[in-house]
Amino acid sequence: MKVIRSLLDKLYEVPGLQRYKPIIGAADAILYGTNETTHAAPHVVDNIDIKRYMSFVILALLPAVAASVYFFGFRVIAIIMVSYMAGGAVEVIFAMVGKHDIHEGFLITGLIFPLVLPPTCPLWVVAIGVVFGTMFGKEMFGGTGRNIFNPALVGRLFITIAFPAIMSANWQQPFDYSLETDATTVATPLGKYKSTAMAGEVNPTVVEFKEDEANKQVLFTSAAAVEKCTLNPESKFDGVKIYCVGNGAYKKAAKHKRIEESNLTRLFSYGDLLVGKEPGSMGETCRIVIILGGIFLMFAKVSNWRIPVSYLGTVFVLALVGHRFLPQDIAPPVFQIFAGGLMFGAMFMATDPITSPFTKAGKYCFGVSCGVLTVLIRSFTGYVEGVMFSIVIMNAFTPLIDQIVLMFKYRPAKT
Amino acid sequence: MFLKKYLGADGYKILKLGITRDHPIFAVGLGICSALAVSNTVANAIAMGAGVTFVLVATAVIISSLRSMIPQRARIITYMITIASFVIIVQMFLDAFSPTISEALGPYVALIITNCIIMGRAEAFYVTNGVRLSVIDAVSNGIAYTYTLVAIAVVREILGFGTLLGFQVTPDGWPKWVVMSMAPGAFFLLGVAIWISKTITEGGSEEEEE
Amino acid sequence: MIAKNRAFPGGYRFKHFQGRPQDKLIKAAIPAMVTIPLMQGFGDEVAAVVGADDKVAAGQTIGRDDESISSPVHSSVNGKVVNIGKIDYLGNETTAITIESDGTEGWQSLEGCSAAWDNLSIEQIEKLVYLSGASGAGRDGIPTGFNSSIISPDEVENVIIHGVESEMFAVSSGLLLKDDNLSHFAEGTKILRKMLPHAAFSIALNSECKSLITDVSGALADNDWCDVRGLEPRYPADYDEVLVSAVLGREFPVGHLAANIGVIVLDIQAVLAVYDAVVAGKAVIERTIALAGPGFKENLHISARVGSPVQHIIDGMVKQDADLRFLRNSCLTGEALSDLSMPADRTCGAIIAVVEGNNREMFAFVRPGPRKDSYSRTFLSLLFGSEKITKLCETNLRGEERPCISCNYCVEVCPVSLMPHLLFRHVEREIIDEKLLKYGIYDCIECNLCTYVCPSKITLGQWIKDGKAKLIDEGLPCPQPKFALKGLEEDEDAK
Amino acid sequence: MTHAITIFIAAILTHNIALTYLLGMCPFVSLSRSTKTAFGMSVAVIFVVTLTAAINWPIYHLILVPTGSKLIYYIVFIIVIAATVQLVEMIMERFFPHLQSAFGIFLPLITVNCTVLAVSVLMVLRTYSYGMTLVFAFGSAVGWMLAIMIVAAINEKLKLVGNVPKGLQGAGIIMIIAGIIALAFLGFGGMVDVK
Amino acid sequence: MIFVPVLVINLILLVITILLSIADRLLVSYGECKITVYHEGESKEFSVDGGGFLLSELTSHGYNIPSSCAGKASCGFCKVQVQKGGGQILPTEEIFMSREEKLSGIRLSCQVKVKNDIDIFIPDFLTTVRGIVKNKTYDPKLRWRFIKDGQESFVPEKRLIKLDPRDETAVDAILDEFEGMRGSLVPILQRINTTFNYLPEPVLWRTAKRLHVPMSSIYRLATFYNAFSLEPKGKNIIKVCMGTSCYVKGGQRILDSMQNKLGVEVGGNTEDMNFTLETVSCIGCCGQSPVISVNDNIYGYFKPKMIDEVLHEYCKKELEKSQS
Repeated sequence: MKVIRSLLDKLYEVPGLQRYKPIIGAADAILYGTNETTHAAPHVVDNIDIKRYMSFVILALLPAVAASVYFFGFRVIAIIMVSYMAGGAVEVIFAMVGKHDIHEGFLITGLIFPLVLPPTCPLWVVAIGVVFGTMFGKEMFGGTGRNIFNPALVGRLFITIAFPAIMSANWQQPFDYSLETDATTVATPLGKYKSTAMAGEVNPTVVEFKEDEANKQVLFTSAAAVEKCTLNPESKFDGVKIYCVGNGAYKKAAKHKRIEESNLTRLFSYGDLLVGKEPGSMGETCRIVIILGGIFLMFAKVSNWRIPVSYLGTVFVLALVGHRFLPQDIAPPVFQIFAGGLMFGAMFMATDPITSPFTKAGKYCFGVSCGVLTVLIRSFTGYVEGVMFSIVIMNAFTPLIDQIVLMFKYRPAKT
Repeated sequence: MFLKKYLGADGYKILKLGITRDHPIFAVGLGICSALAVSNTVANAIAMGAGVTFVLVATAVIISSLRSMIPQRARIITYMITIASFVIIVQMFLDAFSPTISEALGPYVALIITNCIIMGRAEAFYVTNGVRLSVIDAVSNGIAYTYTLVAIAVVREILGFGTLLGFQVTPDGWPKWVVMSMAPGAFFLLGVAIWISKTITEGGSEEEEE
Repeated sequence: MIAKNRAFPGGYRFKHFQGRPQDKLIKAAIPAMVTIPLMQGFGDEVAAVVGADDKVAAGQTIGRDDESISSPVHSSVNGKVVNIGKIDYLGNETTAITIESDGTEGWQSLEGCSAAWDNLSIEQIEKLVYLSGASGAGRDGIPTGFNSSIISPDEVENVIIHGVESEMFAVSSGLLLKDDNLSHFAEGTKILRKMLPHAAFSIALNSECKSLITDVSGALADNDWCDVRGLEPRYPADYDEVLVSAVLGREFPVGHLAANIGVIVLDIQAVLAVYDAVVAGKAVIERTIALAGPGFKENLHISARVGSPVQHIIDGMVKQDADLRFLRNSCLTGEALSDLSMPADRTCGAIIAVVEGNNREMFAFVRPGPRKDSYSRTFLSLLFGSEKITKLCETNLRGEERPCISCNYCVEVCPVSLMPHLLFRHVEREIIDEKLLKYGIYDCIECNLCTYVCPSKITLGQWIKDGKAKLIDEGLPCPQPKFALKGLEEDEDAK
Repeated sequence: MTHAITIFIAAILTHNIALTYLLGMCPFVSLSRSTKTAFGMSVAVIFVVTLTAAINWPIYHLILVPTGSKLIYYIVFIIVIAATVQLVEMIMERFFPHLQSAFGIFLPLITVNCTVLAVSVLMVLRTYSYGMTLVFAFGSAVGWMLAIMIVAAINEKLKLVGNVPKGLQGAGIIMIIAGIIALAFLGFGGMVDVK
Repeated sequence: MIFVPVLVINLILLVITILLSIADRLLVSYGECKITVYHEGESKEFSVDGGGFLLSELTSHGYNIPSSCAGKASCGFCKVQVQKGGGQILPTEEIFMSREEKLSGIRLSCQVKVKNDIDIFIPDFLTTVRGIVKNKTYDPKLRWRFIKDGQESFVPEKRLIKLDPRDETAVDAILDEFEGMRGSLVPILQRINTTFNYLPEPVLWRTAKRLHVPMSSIYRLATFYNAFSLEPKGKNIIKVCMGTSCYVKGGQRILDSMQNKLGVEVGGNTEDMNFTLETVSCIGCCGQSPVISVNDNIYGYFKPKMIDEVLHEYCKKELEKSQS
């Protein structure tokens, strides 16, 4: 250890390396911590520092990384490496030009960014995305702590819009080791739901099959819906394709005498969604570890519970109400919460303290607005997933929300 | 250098500064709307640039020659009517010779009227200077505006469509950066362009000081 | 009698720090030389009433000024005045009297003291309290007829006596109220009540020391003017601003003293001093000082003569091999003692020795840290609440200064519900205007807790202090509270 | 009714006049330094845009089309806009002095704001009916307000926390912010469509 | 049929013109308003037609309020204290005001519309302008700040008021020339300025005596116009513009290098009395900023490296003059 120490000390002295001081300093700080002491009162300070603060986010993300490696293979590691290298290069260049320390925030951006990418994403797209995100989302505003938008999401948004063909078409089926099947390209649960719901009836009360309706499709979103539906005993269901959301509806429908097994398809099961056997972005599929990671962060006081709770709550309530009246457009609540990147976004990205409001009321407002926007974009626009859009939009609104909250909080007292 | 001879020292100076340091878009921040909106393809950019340059020059001639006759109170309205008339000419010209470009530019041709460059130059320069200098200034601003537009358009067209002036220039497998042909691409490119140009001019002036 | 806990927002609980003083009291030897500053804590500097080479006895008044608001100071040893001169004391230039001790223990008692204090008139008691110097306790002093506080005794509505050890190192109230002292304390409280007949008394004690609360409320059982309550020992519970609102539910006059709304805040030692003065005629010549922090061989309390050099008090108690920083009274707000020959005056409650953490720690930020205290729950230390695993305490900054990330820790801990990071940002960017006033910069009580918890290592407390100074430069002083204040004219007259 | 709602939502979210059509950029850059001025300006813009569209529609359809002078509609529009602004300023000053001091001072700046002319021109190009024109004009102006208010608030925050590179300060960083917001607003794509 | 559009457009123009002029008549009239001005310890009242801006009304009634942007709220010079009837401060003014100024009711007179009776206080020119000249520093925020209590305020230095007999005749000659003409103070001062190259104080006292004009009003004029100077001046006067747009575009850098080149501070003269260096708040060429002027010649788009060129030019001229 002393060898490294003396090496570092020597490196500081080398005249040619003065430009690379930020790199040496960063390595030094990570390896050895600081020897600075307090100058004035308080003479003793808390042990928390930004490095540990940020490393806890990474710690909370590690299970998700492990899950994605498990489900999508070692390519995930390559993607993460590319992300760290490309983004790190931008960070280092800006640190060298701006002559400031390398800040720790990049550690998170570099890891979160690959986790929201599709597993089939080409490496050069990863590099473009992370470079754009770090540069335009963060460094141009002055670096960590000074950014307005979540850099990882800015990068992801950019490549989503720039390369729609690459980013939204190819979703890899997670490896299911029990089935021993090869990787296949399929749609995400949200995509499946959207296309099926658009093509046929959703939760009809009466299903009838007429001769002229070839390839009729019906979608049941819950066991209760199957129950409610009067499966007309007179009708034949041979030509009707019946899709079910979740195991409950599937089993209920399968029990029915008049429905043939061959006509019945289960879109996905909630269990698979939770565990991560459904396709999706690399890090967001295994919801159970994400929830655990998120709760861990909240417990550690690194993230605040207000945003995820209000975000998920709003999505749930809106979907509950919306699904009742517009089942064609709005997916059922539990499905909405577990599908797509919502859980990951709510737990790890919306909670970013730098880009979300710092006032309490503002946090609720942020969460609720994110929820509304997510449901809106998922249900009514051409995009299947709305989490990243809604979070970036709300990032933009954050200063305005804070200003308005402060205006009310510090209203001049009436005299 | 023969330019200097033809234009005279002051005219040459105005021409040079208009293109470099007093660049209407970078230095003064005028005319950003159309610089963003029509720089998606090079053809549009050239058409727009030519249109704006034409209107600038024509306005410069009219305003600077009539400058003593324009009543102070009706100044802005006079400029507007003058500019609008020439814009109509540009619109008619485009309609007649290149309907595709005219359609692509859409309402932005009409919006040359409110292009801040023309109004700004009229208010700041043409009312106080003679015809010769005004025309030089108009040309220099028109050139500056056009080359910026074209420069941005080249990047946007190559990245966004893979073409240059309609000819394919990228290999077949080239993935198109769709975002570049949309509004955000324009914002980002112009932002970066402003950054680069400001850094260059500031660096330059610092060198001069030394 | 035991009123229920009232809470204040924010605050932070410092638990089980290494070097917390034990409930053990020793007596320091009489120092060879004492230096007694003529301005100690509350009040103005007093005039010396002895000359050089005068012989003085312990407890003899050596400085007194009846005109301005002040309380007398006494020689704390028997001996001879060797010098009267200016010294640089706690950043101010103060006149101090240096006395050479002859080493004898005894002290001269005040005239008119009586164990049967009930028979003394109020004036006699006030005189004793004033002459003993006990009236100089607290931030506002104890009002007597002798100009010892900015308000007169009749104007006092509430007296708060607190023994909440909210700092990581503070004098233990358990020790101060041990054995006989408990009854002395009760007597002292009654004496104070006699002096301040219109005042309601509140005694706030550490809510975790249940037995102490029962003992004290038992000792004062039949007095309905006094209530004893427990207060959670969250820092900064013993600040006047916090106590007034937490104990009384009254609004504190921002920018003024508690006395301006008729509240007197005292600590336990002050009450004991009142008892000593009235019953035993003993002036404030001794202080119980906690020797806290990991720099001491043994952490205990020491009873030392006022004016003893710090060096003398800590002599032989300090670990030799460590690089230490000595602090006065508090780790969070106290000054570092650069010169150990400076005296410990009668406001000194603790001498803290912390280790200078100027050595690097391998992989500091990834260590689990079972002994690292943190407001965040990112260290294992939160699992070990037991006294056996104590938290480390050293001056290492433990991280580099970084831009604020709005983690809101400072907002959560702020005991007066400010947004320190918001104020910091305005001051940092030189936006010094009404906005700062609007965001309540003058409400800050400078407890430095925000600086303590900040993960970005921003010295928020200092920035806010600077902001206040800059605001005053800009001509925006603290706005006057909307309610009537007491004692302001006297205060101005004194100036 | 649904059509009106569609136009309104489109004008604010999917076809935002600032973020999609990139119009009104000069005041967008110069006035987005503080939320107070941005608010004053955008309220004035909402008022003027709606009013001028309301005046220009009948002029176009009742005077210019019947007389066959469609060609000169740019000139007519711009004159009408300039005159209206001046008139409004006078009326405001006479009858609503409070409004005048809050929003009226921005009125002279609006004459050369391309949003105003663009809305009138677009209303002609898209052949909206009178009611639709009003909805469209109001929605466009509200969309512009939304955009400038967001950017103004971000700018004020950057004043406190930002550390923008020197060359990028001012117009540059506003372009970047607007770009990212425009990127995010693309998420509304496909929600509603305008012809 | 090409005439139809022309006809239509003329018709529309006509209608709009009529509408506007009617509106002008009907709407923007506030009747007669009384303006009370406190200035130099005196108060004066006059009535004006409402609707105009305070700046123009004051100027037309003989108060010289310095303003270099002519009412566009961009120079921030025309500050007066409105004591009554000015209405709310406008956002356009706020950027020019310090906090104390806002509180004490200072307004930009070019932004205050006269709608009712107005009481205003015009701060004393002698203290403020001279104070600024004395400070010789340029700070957009500070430039019109009132001298606060306790700060050193301007006290005219007691100087020997004595006139050289040679000068006396020169002054008398000028004064004789204008004998009996009203409102001739400015031309007289101009003449004095050209004769002496500055306005020597004894000469001014003499002028005041002869014209029966209070010295303060002479001072006001003398300090208001940039052309006049109370200090001895060099033969060529270099003025570096420090108006907002020039300042932004590097006026300070030019000023600094100019000071280095000439070896004088602002307001100082070179040893050979060839040049005087001054700053000026605006010479009305904001389009060519940064601008300097030497005598009456304006050098736009000025750069520090052009200094040598310009200085040489004038040195040469001086040389030629002295030779011939």
